[in-house]
Amino acid sequence: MAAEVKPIANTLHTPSEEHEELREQLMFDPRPREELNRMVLDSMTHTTPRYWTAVGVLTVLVLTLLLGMWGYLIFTGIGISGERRPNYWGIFIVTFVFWIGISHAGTFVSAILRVFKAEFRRPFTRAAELMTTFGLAAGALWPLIHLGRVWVFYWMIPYPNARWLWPNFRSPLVWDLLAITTYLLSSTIYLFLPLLPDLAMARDRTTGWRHAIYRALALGWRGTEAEWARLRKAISIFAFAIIPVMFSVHTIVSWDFAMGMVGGWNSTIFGPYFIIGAILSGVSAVITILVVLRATLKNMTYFIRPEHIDALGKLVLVFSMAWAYFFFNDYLVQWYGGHDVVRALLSFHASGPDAWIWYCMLLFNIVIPWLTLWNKKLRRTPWVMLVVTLLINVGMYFERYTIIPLTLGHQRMPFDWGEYSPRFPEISLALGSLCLFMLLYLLASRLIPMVPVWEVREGQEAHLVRKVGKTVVPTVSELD
Amino acid sequence: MARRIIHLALFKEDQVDETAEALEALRGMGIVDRDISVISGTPFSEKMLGRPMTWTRVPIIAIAGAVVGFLVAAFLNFGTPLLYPIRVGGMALQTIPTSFVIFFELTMLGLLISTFIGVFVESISPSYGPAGYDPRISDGQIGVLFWAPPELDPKLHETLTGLGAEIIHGTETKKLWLF
Amino acid sequence: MAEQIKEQVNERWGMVIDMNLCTGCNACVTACAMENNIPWVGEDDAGYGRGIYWMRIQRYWEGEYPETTPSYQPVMCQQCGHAPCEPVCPVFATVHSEEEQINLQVYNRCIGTRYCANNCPYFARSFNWFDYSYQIPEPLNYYLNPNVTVRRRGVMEKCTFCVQRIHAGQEQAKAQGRAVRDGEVVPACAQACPADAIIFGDLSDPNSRVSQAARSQRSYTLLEALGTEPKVIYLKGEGTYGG
Amino acid sequence: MNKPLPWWLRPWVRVTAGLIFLILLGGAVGGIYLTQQTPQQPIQFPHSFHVGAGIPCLYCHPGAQWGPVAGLPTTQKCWGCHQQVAKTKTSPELQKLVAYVEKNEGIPWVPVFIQPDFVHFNHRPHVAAGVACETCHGDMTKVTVAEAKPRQNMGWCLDCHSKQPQEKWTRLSDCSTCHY
Repeated sequence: MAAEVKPIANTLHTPSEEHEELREQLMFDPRPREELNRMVLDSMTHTTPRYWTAVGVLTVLVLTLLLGMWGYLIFTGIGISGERRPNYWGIFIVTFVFWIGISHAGTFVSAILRVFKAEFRRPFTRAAELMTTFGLAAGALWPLIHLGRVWVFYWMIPYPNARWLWPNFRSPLVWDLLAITTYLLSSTIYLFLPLLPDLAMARDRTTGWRHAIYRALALGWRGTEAEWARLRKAISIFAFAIIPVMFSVHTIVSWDFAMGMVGGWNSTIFGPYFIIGAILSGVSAVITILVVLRATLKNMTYFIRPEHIDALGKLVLVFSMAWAYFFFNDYLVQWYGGHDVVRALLSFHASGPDAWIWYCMLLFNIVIPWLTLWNKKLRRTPWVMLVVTLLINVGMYFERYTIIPLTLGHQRMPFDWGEYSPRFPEISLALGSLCLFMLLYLLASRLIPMVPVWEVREGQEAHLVRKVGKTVVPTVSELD
Repeated sequence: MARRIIHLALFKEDQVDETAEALEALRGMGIVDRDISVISGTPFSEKMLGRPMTWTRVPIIAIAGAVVGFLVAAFLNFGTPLLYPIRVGGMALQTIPTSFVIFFELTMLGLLISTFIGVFVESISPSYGPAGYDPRISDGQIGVLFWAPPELDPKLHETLTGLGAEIIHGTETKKLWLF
Repeated sequence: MAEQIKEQVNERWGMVIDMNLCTGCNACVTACAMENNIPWVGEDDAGYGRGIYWMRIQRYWEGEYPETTPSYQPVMCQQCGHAPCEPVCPVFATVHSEEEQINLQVYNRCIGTRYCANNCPYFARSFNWFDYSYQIPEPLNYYLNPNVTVRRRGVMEKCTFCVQRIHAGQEQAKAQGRAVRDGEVVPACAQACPADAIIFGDLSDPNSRVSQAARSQRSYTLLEALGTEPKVIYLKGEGTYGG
Repeated sequence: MNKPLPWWLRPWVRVTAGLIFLILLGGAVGGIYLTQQTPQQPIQFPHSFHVGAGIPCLYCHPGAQWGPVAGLPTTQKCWGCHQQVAKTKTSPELQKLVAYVEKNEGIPWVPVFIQPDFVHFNHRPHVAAGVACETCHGDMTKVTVAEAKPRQNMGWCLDCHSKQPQEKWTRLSDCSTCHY
């Protein structure tokens, strides 16, 4: 055994290697709550010139690339994009699906792991939930951006009006509107509820404008038994209810395509295929964010450890496999069905002028994760994970690109086959929404306690190291 | 009713057992559970401290909200085509399969929003337990708030400090929220 | 009362295109553009694939160069009885008319999601990428047909079977207290066709010229397997000119 | 307490914010008010007097009987009566009419009841169905210069259409009846 060769001085803390890992992931080096509070508050108030430069640059980019370009788009027309017959949807919808996909994993990591009582989730649920909210904020812009007449978008909202007209409740786009609204509201609340005790913590330790904000947001939280009981109840309602909502949202996004009569879209597997893809890209984005937070935010090396990234990396590997299965399923069934249009379309994906996108998609979503993520060492190397997860997200972007413009361009009337190439305004808007996401996250990282301190503490207190037989195993005493 | 004084006994983070003992002792002195309130920075369940279960209206409000959401969905799906009979030719205005989507989304929306409303309303509505707060609570300390008649004072002091608590007499209720 | 009975009769307007007669001369396309205020999008945009056509002549080449033969087919909105574009519109901007049994596009209701265009298997829909009406120089705006809305930017448009002409015909007939006669309502394309390849009329009247033509053994509809029930019926050509 | 007030509590900040809000609100209200004004007409035509004198609406707006547009009276139509009216020579308002006649010009009336471009309204079926003019245009015995009635929107059209017999409703609610 490895432990036996080690010098005596270390034996106290290393009974065996495996056990050590477990301790790391569950944070078995508890620190007093006071210190944790100070660390988290420190990370919020600590700003460097580099931070302000980043905020400044991102603000300028958001103002020009996103808002400026959007204003130009509204005043000129959708024509400044590269869309043309037959590709009526392009980067706009690709980016929309991408962001909605990203926003899924926040809830997935937080709610599903909470329901399954996966203890390693504790330090990074907040970071993941924030990603959901901001991903949705960036994503919900796109249905508006892509509208030809955005100034009358409210005609999609059901309300009694002078025109005697209601929206068409059988249109997938109206479902989309309702589903995204539901998801945005509920994920924001889901972010806010577990934040209450942390806001109270921040309220007690700040002055000035911060104090005013936290006091208003903490709703007079004191930590009484009634408050905790209420919070526990609400969080458990949310954790259970938000999972079907999350599934429904991306299913409905997939129905925007699957409900259509377009060859290659009309597929019953699209719902689960999109969900798996969303979770794959979302969990990868969580890893990306955790790696960045760990490297840039003060004191985060204590809360976010390579072991967490390792655990999430395993999830990514599983979802990459599941995605590959669904991808295979979608293509095999459609191809075997033998419909001329669909067959031509599928071979066009793999051999047309934009086939490199299709191959990159397979490379980034299947080959690279499968080659790297099986290895524990690689999974625990933050920069490797950063690269791999970024590539997976690029691959998922390509997946949506394949599904939307590449499929639309090769439909039933050969006279109307056409290619699509994005133009600068679209790319600028897409980059602008990425900047918006980063800017919101950057600002929030200094306003919102990035680590749910009370949850971490609850976990640390709940894990008692017990000896069963010859090994030491951690147990989770049931708190609920 | 004689004017009772609010006491706050602060225990350190790891003194959960002592807190439970202190609560036992207070009950032994004749202070009823209704006059005691425990505040803490980490969630301890009532069972751990041997306290009566608290009860919340949040689930009921949530279910009521879900019902409201369902009814709104029913109105949108089947009510609006009846009230505003615009002919859109050929298309069935009221279809059951597609209505499921609206029913699901709005029921969930109702459920989740009303859960939050429940938490919000219960948070800002006045509570009848002993009020009081100390910023050290959010440092993980456990506070036992209780009303006690003045004659018990010396006895209290002795018992609670014996268990390792720090006692603050007559904690003032600081304004913790907007109003 | 005759007036009362006429209210309940649903006309079912339809079109027959004889591919034996079509020469692919594009007269219909031009007439359509003039009648319906179809904007001129400019050379660059048209070349980019944004030309707005309510109908167009699809041309395919058969054989290897130099032994190639062209085949033509005029395609416009097929006015599907079971239209894929209709249910997907979130705001009821494209609906089925129970009165004329055609698909309508309500320009002022359209918010420009372009979902209908994606879902149209015939690619019969065109989108107003820019505000083209502002590009018409001053005296030239008199060419615009006042009976057809000039579309603004960001809305979808498509062939309407010249619904303004249908309405005018119905109005005239009603003012004179009679039913619409066969051949009284003629859309611009049928009017302009030099070969008389396009026949328009009421399919619900079995004696109308269009009904008789539609009963031909050569008749077929585009992408019939999709079950869209088009109102435009093609008569298969013998290969002389059309396809 | 000598602590300086935080910036958002300082009086000048609040006054400035209030002023900006008031200016924006005033601009919005004023803008909306201006769009609701009846346009200036070349002659202050007294509808009340003419209708009161028993002249039917269709005499001056005859297009309503047979077509979509009701039409506005030409100089000749006005002059046909007014050359025999004594007041034409005295009234300063009618001198404008005389001027148009002498210059042989049409009167540039400003249409008041306008439908947007995408609405194709036809007077004929409405008149044929016996809808009185004042149902939509208001009681003209009470106004001088024609005033547009506000809120004549789609719901207003449909409100009347929906009261028609059931068998007509299919056509009257069809989108293509007005929009094409």
